[in-house]
Formats: sequence, C-alpha cells, structure tokens
Amino acid sequence: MMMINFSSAFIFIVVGVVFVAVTLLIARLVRPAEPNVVKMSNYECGEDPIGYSWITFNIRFYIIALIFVIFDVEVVFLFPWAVVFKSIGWIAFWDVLIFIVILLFGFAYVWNMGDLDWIKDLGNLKESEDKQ
Amino acid sequence: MDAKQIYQTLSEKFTGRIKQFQENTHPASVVVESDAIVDICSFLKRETELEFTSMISLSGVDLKDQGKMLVIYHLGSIRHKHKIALKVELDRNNPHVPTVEKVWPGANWYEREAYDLYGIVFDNHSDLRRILLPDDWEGWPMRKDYVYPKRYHTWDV
Amino acid sequence: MNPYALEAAFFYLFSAMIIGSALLVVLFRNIVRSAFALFFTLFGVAGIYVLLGADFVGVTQVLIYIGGVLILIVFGVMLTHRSYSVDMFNRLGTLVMGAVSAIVTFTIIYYAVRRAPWYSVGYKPALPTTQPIGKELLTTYLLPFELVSVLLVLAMIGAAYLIRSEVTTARERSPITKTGDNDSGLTPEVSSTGVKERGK
Amino acid sequence: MLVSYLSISDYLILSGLLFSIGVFGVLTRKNAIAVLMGVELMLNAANINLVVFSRYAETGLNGQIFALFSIVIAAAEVAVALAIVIAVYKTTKTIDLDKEDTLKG
Amino acid sequence: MGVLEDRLPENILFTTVDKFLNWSKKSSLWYMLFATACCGIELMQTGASRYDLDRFGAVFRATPRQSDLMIVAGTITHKMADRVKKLYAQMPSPKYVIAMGSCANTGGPFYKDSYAVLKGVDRIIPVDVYVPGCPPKPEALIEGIMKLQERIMEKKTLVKK
Amino acid sequence: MTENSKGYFKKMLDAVKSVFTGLGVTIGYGVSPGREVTQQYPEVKREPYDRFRGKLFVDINICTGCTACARICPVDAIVLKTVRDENKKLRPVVFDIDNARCIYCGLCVEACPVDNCLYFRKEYEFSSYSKDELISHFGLGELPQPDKPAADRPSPDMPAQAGPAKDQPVQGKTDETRKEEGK
Amino acid sequence: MAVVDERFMDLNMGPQHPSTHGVLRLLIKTDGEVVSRVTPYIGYLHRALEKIAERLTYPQFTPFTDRLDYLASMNCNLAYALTVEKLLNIEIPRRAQILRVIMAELNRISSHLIAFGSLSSDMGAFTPFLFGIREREFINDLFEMVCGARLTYNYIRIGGVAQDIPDGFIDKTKEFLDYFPPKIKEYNDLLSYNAIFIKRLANIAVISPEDALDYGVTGPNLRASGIKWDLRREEPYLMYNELDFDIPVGRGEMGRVGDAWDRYMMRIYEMEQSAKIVRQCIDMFQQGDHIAKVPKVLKVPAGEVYVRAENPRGELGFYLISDGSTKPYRLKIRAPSFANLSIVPKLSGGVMIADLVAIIGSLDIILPEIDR
Amino acid sequence: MIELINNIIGNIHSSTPMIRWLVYVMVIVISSVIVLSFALLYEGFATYAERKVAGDIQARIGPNRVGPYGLLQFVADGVKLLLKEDIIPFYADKWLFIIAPYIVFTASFAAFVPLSYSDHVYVANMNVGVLYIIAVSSVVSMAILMGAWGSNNKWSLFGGMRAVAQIVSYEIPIILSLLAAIIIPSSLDMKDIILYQSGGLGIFRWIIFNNPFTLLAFFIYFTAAIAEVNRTPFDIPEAESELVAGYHTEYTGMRFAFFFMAEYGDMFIVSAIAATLFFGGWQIPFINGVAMPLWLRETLQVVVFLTKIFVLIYVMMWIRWTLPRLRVDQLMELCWKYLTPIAFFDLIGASVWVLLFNGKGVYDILSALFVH
Ligand code: SF4
Ligand code: SF4
Ligand code: SF4
Repeated sequence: MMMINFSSAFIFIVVGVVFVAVTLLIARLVRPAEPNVVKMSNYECGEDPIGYSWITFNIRFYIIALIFVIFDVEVVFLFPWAVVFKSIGWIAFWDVLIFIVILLFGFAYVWNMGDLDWIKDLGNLKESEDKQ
Repeated sequence: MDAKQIYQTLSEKFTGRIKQFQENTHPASVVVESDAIVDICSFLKRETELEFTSMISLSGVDLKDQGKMLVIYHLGSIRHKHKIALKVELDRNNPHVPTVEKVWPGANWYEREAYDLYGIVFDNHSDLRRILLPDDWEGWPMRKDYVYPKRYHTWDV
Repeated sequence: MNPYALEAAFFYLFSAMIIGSALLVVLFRNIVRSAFALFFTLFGVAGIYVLLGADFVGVTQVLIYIGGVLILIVFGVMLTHRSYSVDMFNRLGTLVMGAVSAIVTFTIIYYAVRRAPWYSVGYKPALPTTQPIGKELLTTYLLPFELVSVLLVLAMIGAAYLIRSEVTTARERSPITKTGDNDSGLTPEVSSTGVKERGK
Repeated sequence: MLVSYLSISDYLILSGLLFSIGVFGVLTRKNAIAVLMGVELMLNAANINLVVFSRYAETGLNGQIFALFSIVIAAAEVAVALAIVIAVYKTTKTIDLDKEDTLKG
Repeated sequence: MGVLEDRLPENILFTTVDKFLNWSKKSSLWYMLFATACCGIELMQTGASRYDLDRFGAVFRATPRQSDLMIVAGTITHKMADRVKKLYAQMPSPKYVIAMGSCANTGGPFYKDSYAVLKGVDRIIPVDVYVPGCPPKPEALIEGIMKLQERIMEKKTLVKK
Repeated sequence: MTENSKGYFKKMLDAVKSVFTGLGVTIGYGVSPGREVTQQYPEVKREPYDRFRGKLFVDINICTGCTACARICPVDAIVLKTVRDENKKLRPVVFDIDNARCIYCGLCVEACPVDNCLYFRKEYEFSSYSKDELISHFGLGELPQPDKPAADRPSPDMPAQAGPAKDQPVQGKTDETRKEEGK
Repeated sequence: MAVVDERFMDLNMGPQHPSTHGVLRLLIKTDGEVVSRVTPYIGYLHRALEKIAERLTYPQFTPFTDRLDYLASMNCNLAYALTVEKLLNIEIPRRAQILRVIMAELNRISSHLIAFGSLSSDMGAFTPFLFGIREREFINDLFEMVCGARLTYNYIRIGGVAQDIPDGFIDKTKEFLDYFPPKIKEYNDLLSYNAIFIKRLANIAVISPEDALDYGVTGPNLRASGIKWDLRREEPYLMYNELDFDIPVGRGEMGRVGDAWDRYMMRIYEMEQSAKIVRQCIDMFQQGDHIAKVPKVLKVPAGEVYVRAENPRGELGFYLISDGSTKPYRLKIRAPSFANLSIVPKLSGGVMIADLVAIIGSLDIILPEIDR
Repeated sequence: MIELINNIIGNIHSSTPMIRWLVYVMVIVISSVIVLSFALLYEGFATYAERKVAGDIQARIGPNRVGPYGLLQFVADGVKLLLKEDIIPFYADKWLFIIAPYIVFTASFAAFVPLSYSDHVYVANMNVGVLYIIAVSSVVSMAILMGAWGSNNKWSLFGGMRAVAQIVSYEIPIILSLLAAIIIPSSLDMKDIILYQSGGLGIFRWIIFNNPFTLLAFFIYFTAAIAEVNRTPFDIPEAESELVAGYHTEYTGMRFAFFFMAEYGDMFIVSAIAATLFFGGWQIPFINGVAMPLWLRETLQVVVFLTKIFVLIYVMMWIRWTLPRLRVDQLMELCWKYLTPIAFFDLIGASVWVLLFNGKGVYDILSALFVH
C-alpha cells in the first residue's frame, strides 16, 4: 500500500506540473507579447541597475544555513524516536536526552560565540556606548 | 547678545576683514570678506558667548545689476537665542568662496544647492555636485539672466 | 500493466531524471546552474528510495539533502561566486582523462554487477519503516546514534570556527564611522517598559 | 505470480552510472564546490546501493539505517568542506583548484 | 504577439469571451505604488478607508511588473521623467495610465514659470485618462478610474480589431 | 552574551502582552467593522461644502471683460480675448479656462470685480480621455447672441473664429504684460 | 575587466520605492543586509519654486507655498504670510490670528498623522496607516469647509486669512477634538507600545544633540534629541505666547534619547498638544475682521527679512529680499526636511536595510519641501 | 469518496491486476484534480478573504463591486493575470527563472496529499505523513532561491536570501514543536493522529489540551508557521516597504500568480497540520458520538476540519493586519534564541509528561480522578 500512497504523491506532482504548464500555455495563447529593451531590463526602482546583482553574498546567511543543517539532521533522527517513544519508555527518554544535550552543548557554543547574532562586533559598540 | 554686540565682537577679533554692518535687515547682517568666512564661522561657533551652534540656512543671491553674487549665512544659537546673518560678496563672473562644511556639516547640502542653482563654487567642498537638477543640466537656473532651455533629453521642455 | 510494471516505469523515469540532471551537474559551465541541477538529481534519488520501500529514508533525503545540504551548497556557491569567473573546467586533457576514468569506472561496475551471483531474496513487500528504524536506532544502533550527535556538534563547531574569523561587519570596512547604535542583543531593557504609561 | 520487471542489478547499474558521473565531475572540475557536488553524486550512488541491499538482500533495515547515517555524514562533510572552501576563498579570493595549492594539499 | 490575440473572427461567442476578458481586466486594476507629489497624498486617501479603492478590485503593487495601471500622481520633473518612462516601459501589457492632477496633465502650477517641470506626462508616455484637479478629490480619481474601466470594456482582446 | 535570565523571560512576556493588546484593538474592528467610514462613491456622494473649489464657471453675460482674473491667475489658465463692441463695452470674445492647468486656487474668483460672474461650481468629476476636452470655452464669439443662455454653451471652435478684431484685442496676461507689471 | 569589490552591492532605493516617501533616491552600498554607506539623491521633485517666486507677484505666490510641504500647507501659507507681513509691517486682526493658529495646529495634527501612518506602514503595519488617514479625512473635511480644498488650501493670506469661517465650523472642530484623543490611545495600543515596533525603532539611528545642531535638524526631530526648542515658544509669533501647551522632549523612554522611537513618539505627543491648543483657541474666539487691509496691488517695501515658523517638520524659514516692486527679488526657502535629510548619510553607516527605512520614516521627511 | 472508490477496487479485486491498477491510477488522478480544483478555489477565495478581513480591520469594505459582494474578485484577478504579458528580464537566468514557479507551486500542491479531510475522504494515508509535508514544503525554499537568483534583480536576491534563511531557520522550531505533539499518538500518519484524538466530547482529547507542554508547543508551532509562510510579522522576504516585492519582484502575470497561490496554499497546509495535530482534525466537537448517517458524518467532518483550518487562517490574517514586521536579525534572534531553545525544553517536558502519566492527557487524568 505504501507505494500506492507515494505514487499518489508522484501523481500529484505530475498534475501540479502539468497544471502550471497548461496554464502558462493558455496564457501564452492569449497574452500579448511586446518586448522591448527597456522592458526587459531589470527593475531597480526606476534606475538603471548599477553593477551586477550576482555578487558574492553575505556570509551570515551561510552560518544560518549551516546551523540549520546540523539541527535539521538531528531532528530528523527524533522522528523515529518519537513514534516508538511511548512503547520503549524511559530508556528511550534517556537516550534522546543525551542526544539532545550533546546537541545543546554545540548550540550553547555557537550562541556563546555569537554565531547566532547578525552583527557581531558589538565590542566597539559597547565602548562607544560607555563613553557617552 | 544683540546683533550690534556680535558685530562689535567680530570686528574686534577680525579687524579689517569685516566690511559692513547692516542693521536694517532682519536679522541684522554682517558683511565679511570671503576668505575670512571659515575663521569667522568657527569663531562664532566656538565662542561661548556667541555659540552659533547651527547654521540655519545658506542662500545664494544674484545681484545682477551690481555684478555681484551674495552668499548669505543665517546663523542661530539655541542657547542664547540670537540670530545673525553673514554676507559674503562675490564676483559674479567667478564666484568662489571657501566652504564652511567643516564648521557645520549641515552646510554641505546648502552649498551644493547654491552651487547647483547659482554656480557658486565652494572651495574645498568635499562633494560639490549638482544636487537638485540632473547632472547633465546646463546653466545656473537661479541666476537672473538664465534662459530656459528648449529641449531636454528627448522631449520639449 | 501491473504494480511491477508501474515500479519499472517509475524506476526508468527517476533514473532518467537522475542521470540527466547528474550530467547537467557535471557539465554546466555555470556553477549556480549546476547546483540547481543537483536539486533534480537528489529528488530523483529520493524517488528511488521510496520506490525501494524506504519511505523514511526517502523523505529524509528530501528534507536533509534538498532542504538543507543543497541550500548550503547553493549558499556556498553564491558566497564564492565571481561574476566574471566563468571558466570552470580544466583543460581538454583533464576533460578527456575524466571521461575515460568515468567510463572505466562504469564498465568495471557494470561487469561486476552483471557477473555477481545475486542471490536475491526477491521482492519483499514494503512495510512502514519509521517505527522499526526507531526501534533499531534506540537498541542496536544506540552508540552510532549518539555518535551522530557528537559528530554533528563537532562539525557545527568546526565549521562555525572556520568561517567565524571571516565574519566582519560592514562597519569595520565602512567608510563612515557611525554614531547610531543598532540594536542587537544589546538592547538596554528595550521592552521592559513594554506597556507602561500610555501617552501622557 | 508476477515477476518483477526490475532486478537488483538494474538499481546497481543506476547507482554505478551515477557514481561514474560523480567521478567525472570530481576529476574534471576546477571549482572546489563543483568537485564537492561530484562527491555528493558519488555519495548518493552509494546510498542507493545501501537501500537496494536492504530491499533485496537479507539485511533487514540495516541498509536503510546505514543510508541514514551516510546522509548525516554527508551533511557534516558538506558543512565542514564548504566552511573550508569559504575560509580559503576569503583569504585567497579564489577557489580554483589549479591555482590553489592549499586545497590540493 | 499572443497567438490568439486579435485573431479571432467576430461572432457572438467570441465577443462574449472578449467581454469576459475585458471585464476581468477592468475589475482587477492593480496600480503601481507611484506617487511623486501632493496628488500622491490624495491617491493614498483614495486607497484608504474613506474611499477604499479596493472596492473596485484595485490594489497597489510595489513593482511595475505586477501592475496594470500607472497613476501618475504628482509633478513630473525632467529629472524624474526618464524614470517614469522606464517604469512605464517595465510594466507588462496591457497597461494603462491615468494622469492625475494638473501637474500630470499639463504641468499645472509649474506650467509657466518652472524650468524643471515636464509639461504633461503625455509628452513621454501615452495617457488614457486625464483627471483634472489640483489635487483631484478622491472621488474624482475614482471617477477617472471608472472612465478607464469603460474604455477597457470597449477594447478588443482576442477578436479582430 | 550572557543574557539575564529574568530579563529574558520578562522581555518575552511583555512582548506577548503588547502583541495581544494590539490584536485586541484590531479584533474590535474585525468583529464590528466600522464600515460606515467608507463612502461608496458612485452611489453615495457626499455633497461638497459650499466653498468647495470645483470646476470654474463664468457667467459670460455679466462678465465685463476686465481681465482681472486672467491677470491674477498664476498659471495662465484663463485665456481671455476681448474686443470693444459698438457700445464701447469690452466683450469677451474668447474666454477659455484650461481645467487641466488650473490649480483651483481661487485667486481669480476673488479678483473678479463682478459678483457671481466667475465662480466655482461643486463639480469635480470631469475627467476625460483627451486634454482638449478639459478646456471649457465660455467666449461669446464674434456675433452677439443674447437670446442664448451663455453660461455653459459649448463653442469648441470659437478661438478659430475669433479673427482679427477691429480694436486692439486686450489679451490675457502674456509675458510682455507680465514684465511690465513686475518692472 | 572591471574589477569591483564584490563584497559590496550598489543598490538603488528609489525614486520609485514604497518607503522613500515620494521620489527620494538612496544609493546604498551594502554588504548583504548591512548598509555601509548611503548617498541620498534628491531633486526628483525640484519644481523651481524659488524661481517661480521671482516671477510672480506676492499674492500670486501663496498658492505655491501650498505645494511646498503639502502635508502642512496651512503652516507653509502661514510662514510665507508672516514673512511678507514682516516687511509690510502690518497689524493682523486678532480673529485672523486665532484662525491662523487653529488652522496651523489642525494641519499639524493632520501632518503628524501622515508621519505616524507612513512610519507604521514602513514598519510593515498597514492598518495604523489607514487609521491615521481616516482621522485625517476628518481634518480634511474641516478644511474643505473653511476654504474649499482638501490639500492645497491657499487659505492663510498676506494680511489674514482668505475667508471667515463658515457656520458650523466651530461645532465640527469641537466634535473632532472629542473624537480624536481616544484615537491616540488606540494608536498607542496598536503601535506605539508594541514590542516589535519598539524593537524596530528603539536605539536605532540615535541623533545626538550636537549632531542635530550641526546638521541643522529642527522640529520634532531636534526635540527628540532632548533639546527643548520650539519656535512657537522661543520666537513666539501670532498669539502662541498666550497659549498654554507643553513642548514634548525626547526622554529615551525605550532606549536612548534621540532614537527613532523618540522621534516617532514626539509626533504622538505633539498631536495631543495641538489638540489642546485648538481647544484653547476656540475658547478665545472673538469677533472681528478676518483680514487686514491690504492694497490690491501689493508693493512690498525694499528690505531683507528672514522669518521662520515652526512647521510640523521643523523650522520653515523664508528669506525674502524685496526691491520694492510687486515681485520678490529673491525668496529663499529654508525647508526643514532638507536639513533633516542631510543627516541621513551620517546616521546610516552600519545599519541594516530595514533600519534605513525606519530612519527615513522616523525623520518624516517630505520631498517637495526638500527639492522645492 | 476516495475510500468509496477504494471499496470499489476491493470489489473488483477479482478482475485482472491491470484493470485494478488502471482504475487505481485513474482514481488518484481524478482525486488529484479534485484536490487541485479545491486548492485553486480555496486560494482564490483566500485572497478575497484576505482583502475582506483587511477591510474589516481597517474600517473599510474591501472588494464589493466585482460580482456579488465582490466574490468574483479572484476570478477577475486570475483571468487578468492570465492576460498579462510575460516578461523574462534579459539578464535573467532564463531556465531558473522559468522553473522556479513550477517547483514552488507543485511543492505546495504536493503537500496536500497526506491530508485527511474526514474519516474516509483522503487521498493517501502516508505513514510518514507529517514528515512528508515538512519535507515537501522545505523544497519551496530551494525554488524561491532559484527564482530569486534567476531574476538577477537585487531586490529579488535579497528577498530570496531572506526567505531561505527564514524558512529553514523556522523549520527547526516547527519540527520540535510537532514532535512534542507526535509523541502522544506515536504516529506520523495524519489519520492515526486524528483517530487518537477521538473521545472526550470531541474536544478534550485534542492534543493541544493533552498537557501544558502541548499547549505551549502549539503556540511555538503557530508562531513558527507564520514565519514559515512568510507572513507579517515575519514577512521580511517580501517586505513591501523594504524590498519592493521581494523574491517575486520580476515575476509578471501567471508566473507571479503561482508564487502567490503557493503562498496561500502553504497557509492552508500549515493550518491543516495545526488542525490535525493539535485540534483533533475532523473530530466533530460535542456530537462526535451521536449516531448519524455516514454521508452526514463525513460531510460534517469535512466541514469541521475546514472550519478549524479557516479559523487558523483567519487568525493569521488578523495578525498580519495588526503587527509591524521584525527586522531580519531580530527574526533570526527570535527563532534561534527564543523559539528553538524553548521548543527543545518543551519537547523534553512533553516526553517526561508522557512517561509520567503513561501518555494520558489532562482530560483522561481528571476524568479518571473524578470517576473514582
Ligand atoms: S496637480 Fe496640484 S496637487 Fe497635484 S501634484 Fe501638482 S501641484 Fe500638487
Ligand atoms: S483658480 Fe487659480 S489657477 Fe484656476 S483659473 Fe483661477 S486663478 Fe487661475
Ligand atoms: S474678472 Fe470677472 S469680470 Fe473680469 S474678465 Fe474675469 S470674469 Fe470677467
């Protein structure tokens, strides 16, 4: 039965894609198309874009994603645990408690090191604040 | 301190560089040499009895008939609640005056505006560009002899 | 048409998706596109897992690989992307070398697979896997299970350490020294006054 | 009794194909992250094998659990590898493997 | 050109379809959030509680890519004119323009003595409806929009022109 | 980055509390919408106040052609051309008000020496598809037509007909007149 | 191959951008979310008002002052009228003075309502914005009743006001004064003391008093920095010295003195004060002329004056040089927002893009006044 | 209905496998089309409802001209978007730009699969249902990134980056709070979870009332879910006042519509999860035990389930039109420093509760107490 269920998911995906495609096809039939150079240029509040938008991006986003991935992997392991938790009982609880505590150690570390903060050099700021 | 006293303080401190005192204007104005303006302004700002903490406004004026241009600095003090206007007379054909941007950072934009509209050049200004008009605009529109353009870019004005 | 035919159909479909997009991954000149092509590969692999009755692994594949690792990769690409560094491939020689070794690898695998006497237990009915996996994890694989946590924490700490030195704020490089404060964690009791006296 | 159209070898060949593509990517790419992507392909090929065995061979769920662990390890690997790549990039402004000896060594 | 656009012969069915399409166009006029001067305030007031443009299905969008209607509300200076042109160009067809207020119509107060003001947006982009006033009352703007709706209904979409 | 744990929870509680205060305000509107605020425009029209400055109108028959209005108008929205008729009275041959340019400032109305000659109506809905339609023509034209009510008689082609007059036409303010005034 | 520093992105915010309050353009140099430098570009609404003033007669220019700061047209009318009157040296009838104060203060409320509303919509809360406009409609009605226009009033004239108030105006104003204060409480509940809102604004873009003075920041923004400076008190014009009202000053309630939240709150407090002033004025009403005798062709004696008045956004000054003719020789407009905006580059090094929006919103600038 | 057809398949069990499978595929295709039409209808209606709710809260009316009560508004919007020109910016990465809407919409649509609308009305009973939904919706972030990067527009890129950072971050508290609920029925299957919550008058055995930790878990979940679907106060990826329109700035016409629909689809999904996991899914309050015909029960169940979802959606709209938005760093702070740790401790607390009381909820315990 399981495969059936997932095949229905697959069929949903197909139907979704087909729907989008068909709609865009219909749209293609009825919509006007009058491209010109300015129209195809990128919007930037009415100005000509300066430079390139595909530039290297801020590293903070990477840190967020990094921490997320680690947590993501961890919580995925909690799903099998959650469904057998009641039947196994306290042992399962302690097992997972250790599991989580180890993780929380890491979490405390990144928190402490300021990896969770967006702006990190608050040191200077503190000084300037003290002066005032 | 009223304007008269301010004038006296100034003329004592900057003998020979203060040209004239005009009492009938409101606020009373002191005409000063253009190259002394920075010294005078920083003096006015620093001196505790004067303490002109802020520059209220800076205006350019085109005195076409006299072949002159004026730059007028309106100064005010929050603490002492007095006001004064400083005037600098410039040659209309080649208006140049040192910037007071260092004294009041707020002067930056006012000077750019005067440059934009009158073509008055503020020496040593950090960023003297047109501010209100497009960069490719021609002429100094607030001058009395400005002729309106006929066409701009691709359309009629 | 029978369930096995359906399975076969799905298999070939997913295989096509995997192989096609994997080729794109290694062939696209534009690395951002490669990264996005990897999306389809991973998705196809998830499909294969499900097809093999490993629903939990399949879903995990989507959740971790697509929703996590791939995003990490894309971010990595964006972080190191330079708009003018287009040439991503080595010289032609390497290309040929690579192709040859890939073909050799495949040939070896192919013959190994074909030759090997697979004594298959045949087609097992697919059963729900989440519960058994949970049981196994908490019993047989308890140690690895805990080690996973350690490993991940170490990876997190290590990775965070590696890039931390690179995180500077714009203020350091900013041409203008700023006077304003931006509130981040340092808020002196911002909302302690939350709902205090209204108006005047 | 119906006969499966697919046998274990079909899956294994698929994984082999994916693996060789990964090999190709690893060998030919200059960009470190692109190489990493090749590695991911290979890892996925290996995972397919694991799951296939858990399905067709008498290994119970072990294959799947191994696949899970492998996914975890892949995630950790990518996280650390990318961190290295980024750290190197930030100092040298390139992740070109030809020019970058630190990454090679 | 769309494949079907302006291609269909005129008959009852197609004219009805056309009517329906026009109805949808007129009922969903998303206007661009674009206001330069005083008229912009009245534009805001029009969108706000008292007049509630949303009743007509008109909501604002911040990007020209998703807007149908550009309400030029306010003075357009020469410095701004290029941007207006560009924004107009970046809107996808079918698109409409309402010139709101004297400034957008003719330069209004700045018609005579200003060197910096564009004397009417119709010099740079095509205008569908002119709404007079300085600023026009919100009611006047709504009336202008309704005028525009009437005009949209008269247009043809798929049927041959 | 050690957070004061008391502050941590207090902050949270205050935040939650203030959020709920805000939600309380909006749900008040949510359950009893103050819909009466909205005036459903095309059906419900609020009558503008008496002083409302809408479209300009001229009672051309009592206009003396003094051009005061045209001179005061800061944007030259009024174009006025007068000729002297047989009684030596000024007669506004052309009296165009460009509604697309007028800024509804009311200076002309105040300047007009004749009561109720130039006045604002409460009319404001006159948007149009073309700019020319926005010019209202009130001029009397060449020939006197006293039998017709002149107030809003449409005479689109009037300016063209207003040929050379016998006397020198007194024109609405032009650049030259402007210069004179301002010395 | 142009090598750019790829860590930074140059981003245009405006001229068409929802939160630049018109047509301001900010060129932002940003490193991801953090802004490293902001360069404002203005002049997209430069309408040459100063030049127009030189080409029109004194009364003719009044309507143009409406377009100066259109959110506070009355105040602009007033400042201009005061300037010309100063040169003319005429006495304004008492009734006209009271009327002027009422109008100026009502207009201050309506202007602050927009300030309040637009800041709230910049912060992502759209509802308070509409609430602000809803109350503003009430004031617009009042103004339409008095002068027939909703936005560009042209009501306060040289010598007085254009017309006396119509019947019913006083009652309606009183009605408004009763209606309004509860709404302020609503705003406070909904927005001012909302934790998110405070978090967004407190400690953001703190303007120190020194900076404020250096850059010529005036009005509520200056007062938020803790300087008690209100021209209605310091240089009383009209009959402000007879009125009893407080001048709210920034106290750093939620963070530091002079932060964005303080600036925002100044407006809320000032609305309350303005309502109070209007109430007093209504009690002080007396019969009399609404306008002094002013000659039809107005020739202003030669001279120079700089007159300033407290506008909702700060000090609006007119520097007028008259050569004795019917037209100004030079009319320089000292617009409060011009100075207020010029501090933005200084404030915005190191803030985030979202903060930039908060800064612009909390300074409550208005473009026509900056560009003139 | 689907169950019904399943029964038919059971009846034709004797027929050849081929026919059986054909029928089965047909059933799924048909049901997917039905769900699709329902989703589209709902999405259209939701946009209408959003505007109406906004209207209510903002003391205005909202759409009321287009069709009766403005009900046809979304039809008009949809058809109009169909008629809009399609622009692909010249410098965009065309493939990514084109693919993104497909994935966004499909992912949001595919998440509808495991939902259980009533006892017998469901598409598929996945035994990893909850996890499946989470996994499928996590794909959205990838698609958004594609669209944002593909647009080659700075605003889009900002929006995309923010969206991804936000969506992935908030996934953690979501999963953790869901786990706190999942350990009680010990299943990931939506139907099992709902069946577990039967009894207790159809209300008191809802998981949200099971213990204090699940109550807290619901609030964590709901907060995080609002962030997951990018709505105010967490709408920074499309913050109008900051980023113009966020990641879909460059999208026009239909392509934009898909993003838009996906957003509303996601709202439905997160509300459906909340309704299923915390509010007893289709358990009918009070009259659950009453005997009634099957069709009536099924209908009622569907209605009840949808009502629960719509109430939650209403709350989301209500919040949207009340609160200002957070800044991106505050958003991250909220997630990592508040929600995540709290969710962790909540999970631990919930599991302790389960062990202590053997999985019994407050209701069970109390009724046990009172019965004895
Ligand atoms: S038409 Fe009048 S109100 Fe409108 S922008 Fe121009 S001056 Fe302002
Ligand atoms: S209202 Fe003002 S602009 Fe209009 S015609 Fe009269 S004077 Fe001219
Ligand atoms: S001012 Fe009055 S009387 Fe004189 S021309 Fe104008 S409308 Fe006629």
